[in-house]
Amino acid sequence: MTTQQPLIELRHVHRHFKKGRTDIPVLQDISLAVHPGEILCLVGESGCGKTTTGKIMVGLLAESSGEVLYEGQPIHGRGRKDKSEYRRSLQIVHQDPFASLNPSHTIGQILSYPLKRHHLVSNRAELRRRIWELLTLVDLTPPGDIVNKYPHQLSGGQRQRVSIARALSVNPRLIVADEAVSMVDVSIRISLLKTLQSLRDRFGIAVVFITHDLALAKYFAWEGRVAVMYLGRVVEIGSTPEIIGSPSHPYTKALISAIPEADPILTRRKETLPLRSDDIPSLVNIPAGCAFHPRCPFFVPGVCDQEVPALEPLNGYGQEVACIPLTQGMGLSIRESNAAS
Amino acid sequence: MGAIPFRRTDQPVSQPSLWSLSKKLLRSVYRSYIFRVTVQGILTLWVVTTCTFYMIRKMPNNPIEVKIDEFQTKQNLTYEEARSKVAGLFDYDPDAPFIEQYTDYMGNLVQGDLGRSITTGRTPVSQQIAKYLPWTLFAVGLGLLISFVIGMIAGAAMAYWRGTVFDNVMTAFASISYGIPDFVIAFMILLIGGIQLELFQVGDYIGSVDPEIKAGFNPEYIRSLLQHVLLPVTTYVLASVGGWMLTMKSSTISTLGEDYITVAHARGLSQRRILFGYVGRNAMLPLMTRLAISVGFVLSGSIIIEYIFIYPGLGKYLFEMTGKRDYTTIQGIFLVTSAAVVISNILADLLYGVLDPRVRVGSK
Amino acid sequence: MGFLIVVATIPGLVIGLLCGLVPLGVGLRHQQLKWGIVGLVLCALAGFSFSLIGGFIMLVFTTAVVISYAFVDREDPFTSRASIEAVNFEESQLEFLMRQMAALGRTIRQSVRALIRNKAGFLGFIGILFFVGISVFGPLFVEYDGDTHVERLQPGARTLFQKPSSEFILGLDWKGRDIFSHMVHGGQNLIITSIEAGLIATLVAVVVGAMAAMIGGVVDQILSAIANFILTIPQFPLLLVLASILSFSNRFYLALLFAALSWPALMRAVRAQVLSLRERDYVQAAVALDLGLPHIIIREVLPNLMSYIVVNMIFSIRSAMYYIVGLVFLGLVPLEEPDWGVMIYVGRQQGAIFNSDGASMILSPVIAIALFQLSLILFTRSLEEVFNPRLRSGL
Amino acid sequence: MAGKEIVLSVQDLSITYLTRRGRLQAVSHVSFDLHRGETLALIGESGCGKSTLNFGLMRLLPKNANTETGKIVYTDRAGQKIDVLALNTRSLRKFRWSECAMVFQGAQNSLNPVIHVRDMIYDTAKAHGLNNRSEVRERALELFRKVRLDPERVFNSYPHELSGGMRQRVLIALGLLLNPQVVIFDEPTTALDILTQRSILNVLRDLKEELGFSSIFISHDLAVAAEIADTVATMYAGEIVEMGPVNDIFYEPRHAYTLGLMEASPRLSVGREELDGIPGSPPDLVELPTGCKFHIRCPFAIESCKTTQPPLEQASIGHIVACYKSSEVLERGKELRSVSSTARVARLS
Repeated sequence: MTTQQPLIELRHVHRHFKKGRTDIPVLQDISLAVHPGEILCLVGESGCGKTTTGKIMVGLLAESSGEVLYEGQPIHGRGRKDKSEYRRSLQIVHQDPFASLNPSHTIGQILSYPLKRHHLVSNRAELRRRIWELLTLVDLTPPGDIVNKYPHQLSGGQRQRVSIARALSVNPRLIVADEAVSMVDVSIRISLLKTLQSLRDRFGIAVVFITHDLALAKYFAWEGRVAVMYLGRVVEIGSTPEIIGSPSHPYTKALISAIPEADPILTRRKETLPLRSDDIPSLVNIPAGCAFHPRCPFFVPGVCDQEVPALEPLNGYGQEVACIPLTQGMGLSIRESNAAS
Repeated sequence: MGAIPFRRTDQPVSQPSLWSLSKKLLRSVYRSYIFRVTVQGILTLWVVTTCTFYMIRKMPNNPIEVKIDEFQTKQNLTYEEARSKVAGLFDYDPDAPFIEQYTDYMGNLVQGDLGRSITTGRTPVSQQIAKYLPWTLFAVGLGLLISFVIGMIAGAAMAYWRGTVFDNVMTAFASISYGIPDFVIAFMILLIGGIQLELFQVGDYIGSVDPEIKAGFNPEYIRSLLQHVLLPVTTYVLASVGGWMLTMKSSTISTLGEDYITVAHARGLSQRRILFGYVGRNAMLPLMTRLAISVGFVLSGSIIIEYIFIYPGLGKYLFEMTGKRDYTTIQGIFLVTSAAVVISNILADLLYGVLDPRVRVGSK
Repeated sequence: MGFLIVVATIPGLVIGLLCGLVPLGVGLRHQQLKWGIVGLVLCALAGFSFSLIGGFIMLVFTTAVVISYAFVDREDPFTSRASIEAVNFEESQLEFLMRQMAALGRTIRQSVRALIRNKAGFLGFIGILFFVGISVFGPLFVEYDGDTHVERLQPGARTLFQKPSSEFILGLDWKGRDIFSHMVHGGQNLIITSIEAGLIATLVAVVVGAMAAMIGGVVDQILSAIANFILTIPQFPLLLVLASILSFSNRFYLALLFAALSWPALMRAVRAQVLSLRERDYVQAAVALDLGLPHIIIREVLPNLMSYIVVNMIFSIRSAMYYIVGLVFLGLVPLEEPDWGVMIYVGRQQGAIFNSDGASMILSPVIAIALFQLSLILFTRSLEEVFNPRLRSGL
Repeated sequence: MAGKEIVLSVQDLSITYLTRRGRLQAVSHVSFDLHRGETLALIGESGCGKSTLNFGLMRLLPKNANTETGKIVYTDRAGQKIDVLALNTRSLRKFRWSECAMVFQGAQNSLNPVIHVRDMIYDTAKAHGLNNRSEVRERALELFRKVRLDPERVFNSYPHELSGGMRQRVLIALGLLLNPQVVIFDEPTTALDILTQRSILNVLRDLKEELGFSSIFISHDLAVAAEIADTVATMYAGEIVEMGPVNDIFYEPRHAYTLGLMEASPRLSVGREELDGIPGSPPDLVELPTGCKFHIRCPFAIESCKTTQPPLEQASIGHIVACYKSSEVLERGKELRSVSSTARVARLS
């Protein structure tokens, strides 16, 4: 990858949640870096910690241990002004279009608050001009139809656009899109993603795209990278075509082989990777060693259930994978005896 | 937390030491829900007792002064004469240091002794409470039971037929019942029913029982009992049924909207099974805690209703004793009523755990 | 008291009338004569009732409504479909003010429409207006009448009770005094004290509840523990004992006492609400946008809590009234005539229950209290619709 | 498919809701036939009326819904025709579940949270006259095994003790308990994880082969429909705008909306794709546009689309479509396909 300094970097970040008396490790040893203008997709099933990672990136959640660096500097212990700047550079667009806008303000008000608060506009004319601009940027045209409406008067897709405009208002350098299109209709998803892409192209805003839908990740992040997460850890990371085209980690393989395609012949011919178990272990009780080993068809007894695999480079193209048999050159082979048990 | 291994094992190696065993036992006791809430409850009661102890002794006048006043006005005695007369009557020294009174009282309390009433001839407070409590329990408890049952049924019916004339009428009634204070209803019954329309003789319906009828398990006595409890209970029911109806209605409406009700219809279950097994049961869940808490407040009774109908319940007794400044009795009543609230709160939690399997797992 | 009200409202009326000229003028100018006149009348009424401040608020409101009607066709950059270069975003202070007023006016119109739409709620609103109106304006028209109108006892009677007649429409009380004048003058104290009590209780509950939820940790635990503790003690008995300790020379202390005992229930609810609101996505977005805590509390959390708070405030006004009347009724508060609660107490003492002639002495205040409380309850039904922009617009 | 007998026939079904804003046309003039053993997938976006249609088939609509026109004819195993809309309460109750069952989204609250799974099964059986508990239990355990659940454990659990995927399987097993002829699946894999969705899809395929029931499959996910359906119907604004064999619909779409949906769905194994969303948003069902309901968003729209509604017409065998420009749409689709396949070829080489 580039030698450029990453915009935001997580180093060995752990995060626990307390539920009653039990500690739930939601994230374990996450190391990720996002470079300016880059697209990074976090992919995984529910409960894998992708949303938590996103929230830690934008500083909405604190890490339990580890380090979060913004432009190479730790985010904690910054001065007030500095902190505000760092805060504003990292924005988030939430999943639920119905919960992400305050129902009691009009769209104009929602957009004007951050502009006024951070003195991004010097007078009212400029404020109005900027709101107009923001609404146009996210393809909500004509702006006059939107600005005086309340969120309940907009459709889900329009609300998500307002959320994006709100994030844009403070000139961010990174937007975390947390499942931002998963609750939006199929026909509207693509245009929303295109809006996000055009913003990235125009302003060099990095996008962290969190999704459970690999096909969508593939479409959106073709030029970027994909990180696959499983039970609080990143198991594989690499450029999108590599990950989608030739997945290495057994979990990624399983995911990709399991996804149905919008193409009857293709999807019926697809061979799925048989898993040893259909059940996802709970976060309270994560299996020892590689967390995927109880389900992994390539499980090597004595290796996978002993040591927690670390992310290691697999080839020269920056692809990294956390799988001991792979990184130690043992190769993957389905063992009949295991599959039967 | 498994069972504690008190059983002998064959292998001496694994025999745990007594110390570690008792530590384990302590930990498991500490972690158990019952233990925690019991400790919390006792702590609460102690704070209640201490606070009330301090507060009521801060009341202007003390029982002796009140009695002296009474003698002065009634028997035309001078203050000195009255004072000497009263001093012999009461087993209470208002000049004793506060701390001493407190430690004495608490000492007795720990042994389960609520002390003796100051103004009513040194009868034990517990005996006094035992005398008035049944009346309150009977009247208010009966009222709560009736209003709860009616509220449940009517509320569910309103939700089921919502939007119909029946629902509108019942909702209007429930709003009125909920909106009007109990003493208003009491007066309406007495004044309009008893005096203006002369439907009944007021004197026959207030008080506890007809004093001429001998207490005992005979039909006459029971009839009289019911006759006298009729008005307080009616008042209580009319004043509280609206709240139950409205809560049950909204709970039922939200249950009716649940997917599993639609699925139950799709499964072809009978209307009755859906109504009782699916709608009723689930809609009642949130109300059970409220019921348990209301049960806790039954003991403190309904002072105003009891006062209006001259019903000899605990509430009315508390009011009288407050007037006389009978410290120990006030104290005792507060302790008992607060204890009832604490216990019913615990019961509410446990009950909810039994009724709702989701909570049962969560509390572990 | 009556004198004070007259002193306060006469200048208020004049000011209100003067202020009312503004909406009238605006109305004339924009060919909205009807609304101009309505504005004038409302201003006059408002000035009359609330004196300066109320009149001013009313002035603002009515002007806003008039402007919002006149504003419909105004040129606004945002109604233009031109490209951004072709649009002039400049606007003068006056235009800005007009725009703001128009927005306020629209909100008021929608709220009023929402209020009228819900029949039960509107009925409650009318009821509240009626009782407050009687208590505020009644004394101006009906003089307090503490004189005995019956010289001699009727044969066989021990009291001077008299049934309602054409001369005394609600009859005479035990001393032969006019019940109607007592009713008109006796509500003030009770209503004011209840509202005070409700306000204080709500204020304490909201502040403490929001604090507990926002700060969390030990503060939260301590505040919640105190609330739980107070909830354990049966309220009315405690109030009864406390009321005998503090013999109230001033009704305001009664309000304070009520507030001290009744904040915990609402506090717990507010705490839960704030906790859930705090996790909402839009609050999280405000944190990410670094809008600051004051903004988050005032702009993001409070507006969505408003209807909840106001509804609960009305509930606590209601229960304050119940408790105050209860205490008066039990004779634990120094008697002060004229007062609805005192009428019930004295009426009962003087045997009005057993005297068919005297029923009016108890029934009048009892029915008044019942209707007032019922109005309060019904009114809360509308509030949700008035405060929620979604329901307000009638969808 | 055409040769097989028809199990369920829907003719000209229209359903409206009475709302505060006015009459909401949720389903208008829908007709289709479901053959024995066939899987019909209804695809469309939220609010297109697909769920209403299915509730309407089982007469589970809320009180403010009104079935205005239409006929639902069900043919039972004995060949007897049943008019579902004419059934009285008693026979309707018998009809539900034993003839036509429904599998809801398991992630939602479809199982009563305070009742054991076993009681729900006994309840269902008892409602249809099966009082022999041990027999019912055997049947349920067997079904649980078929949907790859641990039978004994699940049988005695409460719903909240099961994961989303397990709940979905329980619902499937419950749906098949009385061996119905028709099973309606309402988004059965939505909100499930990918691997869980895969195993549910596999289970469904196996079960269908084994038990041979017909099914109506509601989904907004084209990929799932492509995998499981024999026939696909596209719904837009309460109407079926196109219906045909799965390959026809996916490879030769003739309605602009279907084509738009295809173009908006990324495919994983196709390499870099140029996709396009459909502009605008679905119409308000209270104030429906005139003519073809899709014309506002349609790139092919001509004047007549705005004024008159295109009729459903036969385009090829078993393939019907309601679009004036269907041949243009077909051409355009072929063009796009060839572009995307060259892109794929380019990548592979």
